[in-house]
Amino acid sequence: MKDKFIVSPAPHLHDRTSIPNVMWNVVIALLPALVFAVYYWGWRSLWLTLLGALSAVLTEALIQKLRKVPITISDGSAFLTGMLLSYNISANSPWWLPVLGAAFAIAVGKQVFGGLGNNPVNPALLGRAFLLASWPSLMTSGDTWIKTLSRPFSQASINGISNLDLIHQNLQTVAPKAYDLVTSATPLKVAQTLRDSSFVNTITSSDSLNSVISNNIFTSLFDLGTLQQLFWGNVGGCIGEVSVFALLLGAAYLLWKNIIEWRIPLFYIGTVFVLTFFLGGIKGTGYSLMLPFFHIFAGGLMLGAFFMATDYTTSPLTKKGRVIYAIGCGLMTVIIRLWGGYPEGVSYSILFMNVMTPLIDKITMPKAFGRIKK
Amino acid sequence: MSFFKELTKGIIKENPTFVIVLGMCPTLATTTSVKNAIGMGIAATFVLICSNIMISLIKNITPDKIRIPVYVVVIAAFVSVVDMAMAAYLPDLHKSLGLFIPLIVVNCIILGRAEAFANKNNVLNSMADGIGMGLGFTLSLSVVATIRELLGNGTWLDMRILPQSYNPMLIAILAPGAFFTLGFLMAAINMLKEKR
Amino acid sequence: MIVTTILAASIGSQVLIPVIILGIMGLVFGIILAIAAKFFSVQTDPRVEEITAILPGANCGGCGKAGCSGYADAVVHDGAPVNLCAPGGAEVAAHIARIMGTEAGSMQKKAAVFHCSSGGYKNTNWKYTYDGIESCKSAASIAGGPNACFWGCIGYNDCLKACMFGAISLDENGMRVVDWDKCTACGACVKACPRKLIELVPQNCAVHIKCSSLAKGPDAKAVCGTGNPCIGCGICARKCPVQAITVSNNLARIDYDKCINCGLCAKACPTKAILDLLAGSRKKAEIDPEACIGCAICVKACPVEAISGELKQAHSIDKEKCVGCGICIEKCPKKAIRMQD
Amino acid sequence: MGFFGQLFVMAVSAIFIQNFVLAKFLGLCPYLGVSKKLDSAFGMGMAVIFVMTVASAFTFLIDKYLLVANGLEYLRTLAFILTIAALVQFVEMVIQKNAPALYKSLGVYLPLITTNCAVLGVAILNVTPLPDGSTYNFLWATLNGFLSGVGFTFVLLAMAGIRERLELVDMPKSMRGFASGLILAGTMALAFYGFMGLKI
Amino acid sequence: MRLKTFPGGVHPHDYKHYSASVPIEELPLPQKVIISLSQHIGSPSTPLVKVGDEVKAGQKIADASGFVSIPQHASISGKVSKIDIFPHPSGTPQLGIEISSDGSDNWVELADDPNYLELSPQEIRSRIAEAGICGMGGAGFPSVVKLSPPEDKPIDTVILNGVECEPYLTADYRLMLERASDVIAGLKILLKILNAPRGIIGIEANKPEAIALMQKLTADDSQISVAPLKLQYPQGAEKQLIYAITRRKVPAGGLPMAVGAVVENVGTAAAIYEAVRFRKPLVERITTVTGSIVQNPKNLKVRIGTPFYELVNFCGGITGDIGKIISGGPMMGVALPSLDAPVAKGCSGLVLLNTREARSIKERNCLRCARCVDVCPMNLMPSLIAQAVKGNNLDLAVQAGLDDCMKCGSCAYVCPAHIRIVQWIDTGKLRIAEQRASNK
Amino acid sequence: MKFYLKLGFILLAFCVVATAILAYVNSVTKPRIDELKRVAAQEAMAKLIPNAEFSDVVIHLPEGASTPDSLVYYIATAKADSTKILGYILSAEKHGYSSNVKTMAAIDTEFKLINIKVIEQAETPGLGANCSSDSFAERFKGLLPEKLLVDKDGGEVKAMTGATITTRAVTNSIRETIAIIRKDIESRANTLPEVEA
Ligand SMILES: Cc1cc2nc3c(=O)[nH]c(=O)nc-3n(C[C@H](O)[C@@H](O)[C@H](O)COP(=O)(O)O)c2cc1C
Ligand SMILES: Cc1cc2nc3c(=O)[nH]c(=O)nc-3n(C[C@H](O)[C@H](O)[C@H](O)COP(=O)(O)O)c2cc1C
Ligand SMILES: Cc1cc2nc3c(=O)[nH]c(=O)nc-3n(C[C@H](O)[C@H](O)[C@H](O)COP(=O)(O)O)c2cc1C
Ligand SMILES: Cc1cc2nc3c(=O)[nH]c(=O)nc-3n(C[C@H](O)[C@H](O)[C@H](O)CO)c2cc1C
Ligand code: SF4
Ligand code: SF4
Ligand code: SF4
Ligand code: SF4
Ligand code: FES
Repeated sequence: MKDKFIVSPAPHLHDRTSIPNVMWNVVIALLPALVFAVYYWGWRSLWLTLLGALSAVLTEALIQKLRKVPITISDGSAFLTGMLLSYNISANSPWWLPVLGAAFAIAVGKQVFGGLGNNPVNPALLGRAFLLASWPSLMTSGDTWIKTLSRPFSQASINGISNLDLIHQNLQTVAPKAYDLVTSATPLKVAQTLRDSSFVNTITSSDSLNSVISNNIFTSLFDLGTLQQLFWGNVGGCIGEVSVFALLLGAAYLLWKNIIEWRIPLFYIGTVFVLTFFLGGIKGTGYSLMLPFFHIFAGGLMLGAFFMATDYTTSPLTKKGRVIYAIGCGLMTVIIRLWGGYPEGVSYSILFMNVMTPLIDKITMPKAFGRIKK
Repeated sequence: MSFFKELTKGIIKENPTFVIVLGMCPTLATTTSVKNAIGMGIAATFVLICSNIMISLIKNITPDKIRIPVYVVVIAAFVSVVDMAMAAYLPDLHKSLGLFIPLIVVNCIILGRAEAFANKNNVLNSMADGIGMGLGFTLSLSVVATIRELLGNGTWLDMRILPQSYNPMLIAILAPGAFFTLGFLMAAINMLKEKR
Repeated sequence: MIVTTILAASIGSQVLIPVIILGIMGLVFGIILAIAAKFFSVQTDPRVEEITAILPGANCGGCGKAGCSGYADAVVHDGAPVNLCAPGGAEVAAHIARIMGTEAGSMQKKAAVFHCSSGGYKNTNWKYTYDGIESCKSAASIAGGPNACFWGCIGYNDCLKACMFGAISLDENGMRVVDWDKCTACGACVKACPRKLIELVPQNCAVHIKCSSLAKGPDAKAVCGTGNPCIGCGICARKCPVQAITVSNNLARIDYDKCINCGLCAKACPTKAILDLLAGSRKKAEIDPEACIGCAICVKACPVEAISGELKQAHSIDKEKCVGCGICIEKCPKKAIRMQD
Repeated sequence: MGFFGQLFVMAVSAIFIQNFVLAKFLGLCPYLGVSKKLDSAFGMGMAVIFVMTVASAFTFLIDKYLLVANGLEYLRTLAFILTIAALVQFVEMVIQKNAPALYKSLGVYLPLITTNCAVLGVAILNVTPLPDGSTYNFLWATLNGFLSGVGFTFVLLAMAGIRERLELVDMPKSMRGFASGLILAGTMALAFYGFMGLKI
Repeated sequence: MRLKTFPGGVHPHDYKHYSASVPIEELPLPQKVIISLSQHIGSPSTPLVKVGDEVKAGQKIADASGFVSIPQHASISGKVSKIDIFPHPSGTPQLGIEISSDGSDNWVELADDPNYLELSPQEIRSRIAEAGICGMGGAGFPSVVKLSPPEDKPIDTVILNGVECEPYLTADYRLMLERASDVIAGLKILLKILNAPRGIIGIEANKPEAIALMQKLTADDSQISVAPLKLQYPQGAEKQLIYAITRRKVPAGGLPMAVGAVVENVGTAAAIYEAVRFRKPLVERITTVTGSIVQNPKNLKVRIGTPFYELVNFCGGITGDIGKIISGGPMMGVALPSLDAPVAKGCSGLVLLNTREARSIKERNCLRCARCVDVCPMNLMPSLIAQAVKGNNLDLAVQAGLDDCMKCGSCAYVCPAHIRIVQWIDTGKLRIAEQRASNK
Repeated sequence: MKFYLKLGFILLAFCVVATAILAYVNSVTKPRIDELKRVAAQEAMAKLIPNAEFSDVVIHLPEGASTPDSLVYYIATAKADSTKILGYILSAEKHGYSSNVKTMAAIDTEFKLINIKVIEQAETPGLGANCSSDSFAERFKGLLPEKLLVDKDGGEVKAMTGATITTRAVTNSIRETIAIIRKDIESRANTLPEVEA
């Protein structure tokens, strides 16, 4: 018998979860999207993702070394942050973009506050917002998004060409400079362009555009073909937005592993769905189920709802709080998408609700079992 | 030699921006370029000196109940003078500093100094305090502005420093960049203090 | 003067109207504020603010009130004693007393001492491998605490963390020591220590027992590790010229009211469990034969019988015996005794 | 757009798009200084809303009937700050006398407000022509003061919430206090960027 | 049918296979026993014997020292050899009486009173009190106090706690299988003295045989029923059990009787039966000795006061390095520095973990993953309490539920950051108690 | 009473002195400021159409149609020959990305754009704010109102990278304003400004 036993506080049993376990599982869940991204956009997607992750990990190690605290890069959280940051930029970005973004995300978004678990907002999204504010032209302009039409799924398997492609091509005939075959705007950008241009139409007397851009086409953007294309992939967008299918695959894994909880994604996506249905109708495109489906499939909503809004550290602690938070995210996303000057609202919505999280926690602080509600 | 002490303390030991942490609005709003920062600094310094002198002169004849209104009138008068003079002789600067010139009035530094210092000290010391604080303020504005202009525009005082190929980090001259820059400067100062 | 020049220079609506308008505004506001000041005046006790101003503002809670302003309020309104602020010390107490118009009362400057020398964590023998949060209070509350000595320092530095004046540090044995210059006797460490090893003692006390173990001698020695345990042998009590030491439950304790800082006990202790802050620097008393009138008061006063001499003749002090307690100096009516190195 | 429509637009603009603190750089000292505790942030916020509303109303009237009417726009700074200072002091005395409980929670913040840029800022902005060349009338100026105060309070509370949370964790020493407060402010400003360019 | 349960909670792997099927064995008489004077909640008992006295098994050797206290009895016959501070299954050494066995197991006179159900409630209560019975489910609350509710608090439900939700432990399970009729008899006594109309035995679904047996034995009793419960830790906790079975919420800080319920452990019920019928004092109990490194895990009938090493030796010793010794279950039990502590009345088990099972994982920053919040059966915010205690903000800790925590450990069990939440809460409770004491 | 008046008069005294000083300073600076403004406006116009004199025309817009109920534009006549109309100068504004963008544009008698100058904006520095640059103005030179649309909307104005919204605001505001004053100019059919009623 050994003479010194361990004495520790109860409980003496622990379930198998640990921080590295959780984080690397999320990384695994993100891999399908990466596979799709490489398939459509080439190896550059992979390199950029790795660069981002690497930069995040190195930054974390460096700062922890300087702070003389234990280096915890093996827990995967920095890797995950870097990876998610890279998922938020285009596969056509310069190499230094994910590097700087991830470094900023970790340094300013996380380590400044003492590292894992202390950050008030989602580091990856803060990194993205930083990049967006610093190099907006690299982050938003049309030429950034690539789309390769030569892959299956995009056309062959969906029987012909979608309206999204049609609109691209139509726009090309009137405005050849803006769109070309290799690079293309994100679907949401197209929607925004159409939205703003249709205002133009009502004012211009010279109606050269009317044949192309009419409400008719505006609504026809949201057809089944577009949705299929969005679902399988191959539309312009960030690396991580490549395909709804790939993201859902990962999300299912996380839900099955009990790593994320259903409330945030469900209420987030649900809110966007319901609001775009009604508000889209109000905005003159008529009530159609296509519009809400377009909005939940397009852009970063799936990525955001399953992988970023669910970030433990920056979402509320209570179940009720998480519902409020998710609905808030949805509301903000819809507002920015339908009225904003910027076509995508997911990242800003989540950031904004992150900021609100402490207040939400405060007002939803639970009453203990057996305590009477005041 | 208290005059000299009052003069220098504002620059480092009681630096209005980094140590006392007052006057944040102009510090952040007008440091998008070094030029603006210096302009703001000088304007504020002028008001600080004049109002400190004035207030220490009149401190004995102002009843307590209307002390603040009186001080505010004095300060506002000097600010308005600066405002008008700047509009007449430095119109470009006046335009880019915009709303923040009249706001020098409330700028907590000045009232802070009036309440905290000139109200209790003699004319000479008050003047020294005003000069010191003004210099300190101008200095810290310039430091912040230097970083922001350099990163966000690649220039310093409109001179190109970083190569043309530098893709400027716009955030530095935007609102969030202002906060980040000042935040990190402050952290750096804390770190230096800790080391000592 | 300036006014008149300006007025004279350009009497015209250009100056007159604005002057009138602003003048009226000033007049109106002035009068309103004056009236308001009269009508809405509230009797606040200015003393609260005055006292708050002189308090150190550390908000350490040593006074037992909610922060410094809470204490100020309590002094003025609840008649709290004026000398509760330990960090402020006698000076502040006197100041408050002046404001309140009362006597400051005696405020012997105190400081914290540790009655343990073991060094705690890693320097003592541990009963088991402790795996829990690193706080003395937490560790002490399970299984009787991890160190083999049930009374000794655990060493997770709760005291050090509690001290907001940075007065506690580790000595070369890894035991906590207090820097008396920094210590304000706020008592935060005393509250923090689950082993009750810390005591506030008057700063003029120089000799302290560095152990709290109630275990029997051999047991205490066996578990103590690098420290110097008290084994309750009682030698110190016997050496003490003024009977300031009592031994009970295997532990010696010093009565600080009686102790004269002679340090004899520390010299005698076989385990070096007694700390003598004056060791090596103690001075000896010397009688100025010119001034001494031979009253023999000092002879009676000396606790160690170091003074001898005939009545009416200059006395002398046996340097070997003198412990430098200084009692004779206080007692000598002619101020004939001085301390000498 | 009816009254409520306009009100909604103004509210959204004052709270989200053109937030005083995050977009206009006004009122930063209390934003950084009084945001360590939610309770005091709430007190400060209420006091600011009140003063900004009342000051907007007063200064608007003074501007319209005393200054503009006589072509004395150059006296704005002087007249406005005088009004605000007197007003704040007056309110403080009244509250202290008639509502001691309220004074206990709000009173300490009132003097701080005289030195808050946001109040003078809103007074001046109220009388500056809007982008489309029009100016506010009395009602809208007052509402603007109120809503801007609400916007200020909103971000102040959010900030205080975060800082209260951060109180409990171990931040690097050098980041404690204002340094992290400023970083947080930057973070919040970035988070509010999403509202920029919002057209309603 | 959907099984009843309560909100929150966790599902630790139950490890009951080690000993679930092992019938109860009686441990041979030990060389010596240590009867601790603090085996219960309340003031320690006062010794009635001195060193050198000869005592018989079942003889009262210490008396209750107040209302919330119990007497203690010698569990073997022999000589009082020491009255001193001894190791204790709670970890903290306590005063106790050591008896060296004379090997004869000489008992005091026991009676048999087959008509015990006709006794007056008063008489029954005094027999329970005399027998020194305190709760055997872990908390050790003097049973007689629990069974004497004030007039204005009528009890309509008596719940027998046969949940045994702690992993590893099987003592209550074996007891229910092997002494089912004693348990039911005990329940009937409880119903009688409390004048309660119904008695319910709560058993978790992982003990189907116990459920079946109890159901069979109570089938024709209209008062008594069996409530099968969904598997969920900590179902055995009083408030959770009451909620699961009756949907009543015991108010925070209140007692079960506030909602007309009394909860007793099944072992307590059996002991009460023996005490009332045979006037047998509580001197033995069933304890599980288990763990992966115990040679033959067993359910043992042991005399109170038997040192743990005797139990381990009887089970064939150990097969590997001991990492941790746990008195009680692994979720709420106490880790001990040695095997010297004796069995107390509340000791339901002894669990030995090997070094791998006991290895420590460093505490990290809280991720705010909210797992702890989701599982807390008391609906608290454990992570916030822990952080608030750490950050020295006791007010916040209280807001987040410090006072209501029952230390079930569900939160710490799931925490991926391995934060010692329960210990932080414990520390917080200590500090707040000090603070409140000094504020008075 | 005396107490009240005393406080009142002290404050009055300070106000009076301060105001008097300000009034004096104002009297000195005001003319200069006005002059600066006038010159600046003149210079801006002179840059757009050199060697010209400008006279303003006010158009009253139908009530309710838009917020400002009138609009001013300038007719530029050659300095050398005051009967020769060189073009018109108009100012237009519209909300861009984060601010109102105010532009001055010069058109010739065929309504072709001669040049433009963004005179007021607070767009994102480095993005929309680049609209103040001369290179941005280049994009407009020589365009007919029909082509005045951002390329993405099918026109010929090349949008600034990452700042389509700003570009669109400038482009559209100019086109719309031209559309409004066009009627007025056409109705006046090359008559000279003096004739203006
Ligand atoms: C921080 C930030 C600043 C922006 N500033 C401007 C701006 O000043 N002008 C503008 O037109 N768009 C601005 N945008 C909008 C984006 O550049 C983009 O959403 C817009 O659609 C331009 O895309 P484009 O490449 O088609 O022009 C900004 C976006 C962000 C995120
Ligand atoms: C001071 C005190 C008085 C109690 N009084 C009663 C009582 O009158 N009736 C009762 O049923 N339980 C009573 N209890 C026991 C508790 O309800 C509970 O059974 C005990 O604390 C252990 O419960 P646990 O094992 O679920 O933690 C009392 C407990 C304490 C500490
Ligand atoms: C988390 C927790 C788990 C518990 N689990 C059990 C259990 O499984 N079985 C049991 O009999 N008592 C358990 N208890 C104790 C009960 O709360 C309660 O004290 C006991 O059932 C009362 O009966 P007793 O007084 O006869 O022991 C548990 C208590 C807590 C706080
Ligand atoms: C479900 C889940 C989602 C996460 N999402 C993000 C994320 O969006 N951005 C990020 O930087 N880190 C994310 N992380 C990693 C980690 O929580 C993050 O680095 C912390 O916020 C750092 O304190 C996520 C982790 C998990 C478990
Ligand atoms: S050592 Fe103890 S008593 Fe002295 S200042 Fe520090 S905490 Fe207070
Ligand atoms: S608090 Fe007590 S036990 Fe802990 S380190 Fe200090 S002296 Fe030792
Ligand atoms: S907080 Fe307390 S009651 Fe809640 S799960 Fe943790 S230990 Fe159990
Ligand atoms: S389970 Fe642990 S990491 Fe998760 S919120 Fe609770 S304390 Fe924090
Ligand atoms: S400078 Fe604006 S509030 Fe202080």
